[in-house]
Amino acid sequence: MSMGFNTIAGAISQAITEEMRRDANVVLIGEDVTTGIFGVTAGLVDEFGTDRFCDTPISENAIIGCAVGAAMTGMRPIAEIMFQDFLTCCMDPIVNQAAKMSYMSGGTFSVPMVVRSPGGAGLGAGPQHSQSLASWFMGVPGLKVVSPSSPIDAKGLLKSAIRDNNPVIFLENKLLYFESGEVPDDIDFTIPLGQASVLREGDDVTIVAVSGMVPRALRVADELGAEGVSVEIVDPRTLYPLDTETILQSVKKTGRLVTAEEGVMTCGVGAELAALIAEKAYDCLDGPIVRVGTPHVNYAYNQEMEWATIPDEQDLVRAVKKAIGQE
Amino acid sequence: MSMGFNTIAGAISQAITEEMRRDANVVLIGEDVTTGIFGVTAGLVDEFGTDRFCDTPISENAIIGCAVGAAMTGMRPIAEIMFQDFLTCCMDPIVNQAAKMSYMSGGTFSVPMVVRSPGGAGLGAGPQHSQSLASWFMGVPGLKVVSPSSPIDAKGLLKSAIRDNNPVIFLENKLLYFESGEVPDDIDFTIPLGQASVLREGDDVTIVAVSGMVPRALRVADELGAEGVSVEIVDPRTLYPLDTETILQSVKKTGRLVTAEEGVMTCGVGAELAALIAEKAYDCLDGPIVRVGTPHVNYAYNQEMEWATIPDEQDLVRAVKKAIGQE
Amino acid sequence: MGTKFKLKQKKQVGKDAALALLKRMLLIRRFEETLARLFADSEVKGFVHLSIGQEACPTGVCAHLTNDDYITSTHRGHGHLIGKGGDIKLAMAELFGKTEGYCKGRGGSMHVAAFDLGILGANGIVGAGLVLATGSGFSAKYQNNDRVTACFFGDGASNQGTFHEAANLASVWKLPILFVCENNGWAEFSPQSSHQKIEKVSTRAVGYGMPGVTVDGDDIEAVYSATADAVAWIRKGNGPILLECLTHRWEGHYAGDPQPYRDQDELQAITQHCPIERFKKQLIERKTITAAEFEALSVEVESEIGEAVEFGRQGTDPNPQDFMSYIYAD
Amino acid sequence: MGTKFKLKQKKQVGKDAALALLKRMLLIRRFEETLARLFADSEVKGFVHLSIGQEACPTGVCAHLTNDDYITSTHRGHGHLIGKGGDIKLAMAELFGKTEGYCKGRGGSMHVAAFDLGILGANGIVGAGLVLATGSGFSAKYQNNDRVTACFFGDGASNQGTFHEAANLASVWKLPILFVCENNGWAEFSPQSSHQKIEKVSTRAVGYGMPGVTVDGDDIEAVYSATADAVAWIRKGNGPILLECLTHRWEGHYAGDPQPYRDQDELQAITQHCPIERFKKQLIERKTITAAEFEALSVEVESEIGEAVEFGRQGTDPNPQDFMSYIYAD
Ligand SMILES: Cc1ncc(C[n+]2csc(CCOP(=O)(O)OP(=O)(O)O)c2C)c(N)n1
Ligand SMILES: Cc1ncc(C[n+]2csc(CCOP(=O)(O)OP(=O)(O)O)c2C)c(N)n1
Ligand SMILES: [Mg+2]
Ligand SMILES: [Mg+2]
Repeated sequence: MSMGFNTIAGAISQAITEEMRRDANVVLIGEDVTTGIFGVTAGLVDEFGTDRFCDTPISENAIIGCAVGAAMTGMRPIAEIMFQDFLTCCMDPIVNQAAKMSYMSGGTFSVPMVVRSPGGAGLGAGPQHSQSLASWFMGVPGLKVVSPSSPIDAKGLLKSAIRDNNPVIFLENKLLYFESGEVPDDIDFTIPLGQASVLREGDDVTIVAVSGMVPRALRVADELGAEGVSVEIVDPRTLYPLDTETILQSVKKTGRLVTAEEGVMTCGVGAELAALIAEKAYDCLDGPIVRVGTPHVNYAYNQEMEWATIPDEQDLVRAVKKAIGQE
Repeated sequence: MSMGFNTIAGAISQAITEEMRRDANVVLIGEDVTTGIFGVTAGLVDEFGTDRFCDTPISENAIIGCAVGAAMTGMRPIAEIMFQDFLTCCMDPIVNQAAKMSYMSGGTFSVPMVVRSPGGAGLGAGPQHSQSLASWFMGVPGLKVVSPSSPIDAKGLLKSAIRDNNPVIFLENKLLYFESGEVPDDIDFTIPLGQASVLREGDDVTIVAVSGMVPRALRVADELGAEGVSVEIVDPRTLYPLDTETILQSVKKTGRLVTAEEGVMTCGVGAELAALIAEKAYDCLDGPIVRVGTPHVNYAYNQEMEWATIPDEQDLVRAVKKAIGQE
Repeated sequence: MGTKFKLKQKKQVGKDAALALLKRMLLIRRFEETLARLFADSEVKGFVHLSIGQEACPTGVCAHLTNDDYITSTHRGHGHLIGKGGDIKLAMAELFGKTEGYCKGRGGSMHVAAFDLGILGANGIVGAGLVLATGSGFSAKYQNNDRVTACFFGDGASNQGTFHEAANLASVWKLPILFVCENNGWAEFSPQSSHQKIEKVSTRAVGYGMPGVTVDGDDIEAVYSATADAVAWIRKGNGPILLECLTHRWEGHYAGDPQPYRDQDELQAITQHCPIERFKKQLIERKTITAAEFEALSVEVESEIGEAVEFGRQGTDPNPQDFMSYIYAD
Repeated sequence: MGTKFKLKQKKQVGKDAALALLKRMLLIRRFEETLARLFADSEVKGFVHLSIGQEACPTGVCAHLTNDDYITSTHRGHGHLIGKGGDIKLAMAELFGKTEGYCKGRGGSMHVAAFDLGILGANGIVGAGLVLATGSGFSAKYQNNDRVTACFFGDGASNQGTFHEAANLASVWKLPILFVCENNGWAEFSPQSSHQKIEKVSTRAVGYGMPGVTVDGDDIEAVYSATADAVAWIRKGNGPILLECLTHRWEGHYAGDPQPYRDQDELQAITQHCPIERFKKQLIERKTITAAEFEALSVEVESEIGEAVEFGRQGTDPNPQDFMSYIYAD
């Protein structure tokens, strides 16, 4: 497989370009997508034109509603919501329309669409521009939820999401946009939804890390490895459907679980993972399941306070020590 | 304490009446609240007039936004959203405004308001009129979340919610509205937010049951008691802040946990409870934590199919047996 | 800014068209009356919203649509479904919650949808159909076919933010959408005067730079004629139009609603607006049809309804354990 | 339907008022210019949206409000805060993320709020302030005081569903709200023509049975005069008004935005609209003030800004571990 080198932002742009070339029914709509606040899709309009690459008014409800209606009538729209926080402005078309349409119509309609939206704190953008809301969507039957942490995953998963016949919530991370790595050039390269990836093998403890927490977990694994603690890192990549097999296998092997997400922990991704293990692998557990994530608070504008809130390497180390009984 | 007998609907109406008499800043706004689809607040307008008891246009966003703005300027509004499914139409004012206002303003503003909204399936109302969405709100810092299962709790908790200086999401259950029980007449009677109630003591297994699942759990406890399985039932009543003390104590005693909620389980209330125990009482567990709730599906219009989806006594019995290793 | 849209003089329809319109209206009327009984008898469950008295609007509008055109509908969706050519057997089966139903019993009254007929579904969320319509409008425009989307919504729905966002987007993008406001003067238990300070919803069109017109929605020829003009204009690529049809809701908001909030005298007199009686009378006066022809039509409809009820009643119950199906598409 | 609202002839202001307005505009201008530098130097972080060029609107509107009146604001909120009498020291401290700031460093640029001044907060969610305004309007009406809420929003925000819901609710309930659309012709990188098919946002008022007027928003006397009329009308209990102020955004959407999407000639010429220069010139021509008086004012403002920056810079950093505070009120 021929490889290039790209950022996550670049990989997303590549995935969109390739899929738009491949299938004329793929279109992209959203606020200022031709330019892009983060520049992810900047310039693509030059190739695809304003019929397929559409800046919309500030109307999140109509953006998603339009995508749903278009998907029901033969298109494969990608809708962009500029910040995950703004998903609050279009929950109805996502939750009650896109997610339930196939079911409500007894399978006669399907809604092949993708909602792309960046989340995550760390930019001093304050409480309304920093949230990570993955868990809401995980709990909505009918949606798939994807959350990549590397350029190759971003590209492969986005291509699969676009080709999927269901509404897929594709959650990006602002701080990760400019992380770079190898990305296959092959236009047929995809990564199936629903497959976790074991990023690092280890024996003592499993960290299931999501999105922005993945690079942090990898750094911690190095650090702890030096201390003789062998950490296995699993990135679910797709949050729904979750690859429970891979996760169970890992925890059965290590006997210890730390979950790591950037969003608020209450009813979050980590809660779901903990519940999964507490039910299905309870007898393999050798220690408490420890969650790492944002405590039950908002992100401050003040950047030091913001960073004190965002879960980081220190939090991960503390959690691992607790999980392995080295508190 | 002098006691009357009332339904949950009646207890809610009483709580509103008493608090509106007590404090002129309490007002109620919502769609057709003077009549009420479920009749909960029917007739109250006669006492309080249309200045305080306000039917609104169909504009969920404005209803909640209005309540937030009113709460910021000295009122204590109660906003009604007719079905929990319609909360999708006003997530921004709940999540980004009401919940974050105190924090964003460094504590200079507070938002003392209540959002009342009924959830739950079982009326053949189809996928868009049957959801229970508690867990979304549990995960939003700044909100309190209440979910009563009896008339006395409904009254006592709603009164506390109205007097609370924070936005409280008060989740009712359609099928429970006409369950009846004793209700104190004393206008000073309240139940503090954040206190669970142990509805039945037992030694073998704890069921933490929420809202519509409480009566079902109580029936199952009777049934299993006859078989010699001693079930403890805890109703958290307030879902945020959660009374983790009471729940931990119970599970430490019984060593087994079954969670019971009506909503979809993925990232749900049960997930949070399981994570809590798997972290804090891991070493007291004698069996797997088993979740009961709606699987990852929608509620069908067809009522038999709908009831096959809604978690019931059978599901609870199965879960308890699994938790105590009697599968 | 392209051609200006002007409503032409109302035209009288010929015999064939008249009979087709009458039949469609009668089908809706009898379907709903039958449903009211089935609901009262607990044969049909859930929340059921009837279109009795409002038959002219879906009938007159959909008469100008082909199977390739789209509609989006509301909680009060049976009239739209039947107007657009929906099979009343499959509709009835859906209301009985059967596998043969349009949605295999999953959707029921508030969600009936028909892919082949471009019916994007009734909708339990007031105002949701408005934004979905921008999507089918987008598809049609992008694919450069001449399909039109008729987007039905009520006076109450016109206060939802979705109305505003959809109307604005449609006008900016010149989408081929006919926004059809069925103004029956009520949103549940609230009269129009309590929920908006305008008399005509069509007034709002100006805020989107879109033509807006109001017609007597109980006059089938007025609706038919206005839609003919509007759809022709839209198919030419001129963008959306807002057509308001003033009509009357004879029954409660939902089947079983006793309507204590309504003026009883007004309710008594409401049948004077009957779009079917009015049209029938005119047609007979004009000698377009005879009373006997109308009778024959009634009998035909009656028997079709009877068959539909039997079809529905005899349908197959879905296996309750099959609730995982259709949550995800393959 | 009560009195009809009509805009009266624009009036010229006297010396004291003129100096007060000038000073307020200068404060906004220098505050923003200073901020742009502090941002470029990374002393101030986050997303910062500047009001340079748009000073007349918040100044002219808020001149008619007392501390008891309310305003709701937007992401571009510094002008509104200063217009309403906000303390630039506390504002600057907030932008430095300090404990002394209006929000103790938690809110920052997009969330500055001031309880005592009835400033219900800048808002990071476009359109959210519109629905919040109905709430302060409701309070005032219910409490039967004569407080008015000025609700600021942009041309872009006027496409949000919240605009529609708020305008409709306010008009149905006759709430004492002045909806102030600051139409600067841009929503981020999108020109108005691409996001709505109307030229004047005030056109939309008719859809709510509400008066709507448009003024030159870079002419402080026009804004001042129109607001005087509007606020008086609103205080009399006549309900809401939509006032549109046409203005110009000189800078990028946010501090640091290089604006490749904008016509460079237009940008070059944009200072001709300067509300401060225009007003100053007129005042001097009319001999209401002298050039020296203006200079003195500038110096005064310059020094206040300097003090504010020092105050902000020297403020106390909140303890990062104190992030649990203020999430819940007691
Ligand atoms: C988002 C949402 N809010 C409220 C409701 C409850 N509801 C159902 S129908 C209705 C009234 C609709 O009025 P209108 O749009 O005029 O339609 P009509 O019933 O008159 O046909 C309401 C409030 C709903 N289904 N969805
Ligand atoms: C709900 C929501 N959608 C999108 C954005 C991103 N955004 C911030 S400002 C802005 C443009 C606003 O335009 P306008 O209302 O005209 O105000 P202006 O910036 O011109 O002052 C956008 C799209 C947001 N903050 N909130
Ligand atoms: Mg109506
Ligand atoms: Mg603007």
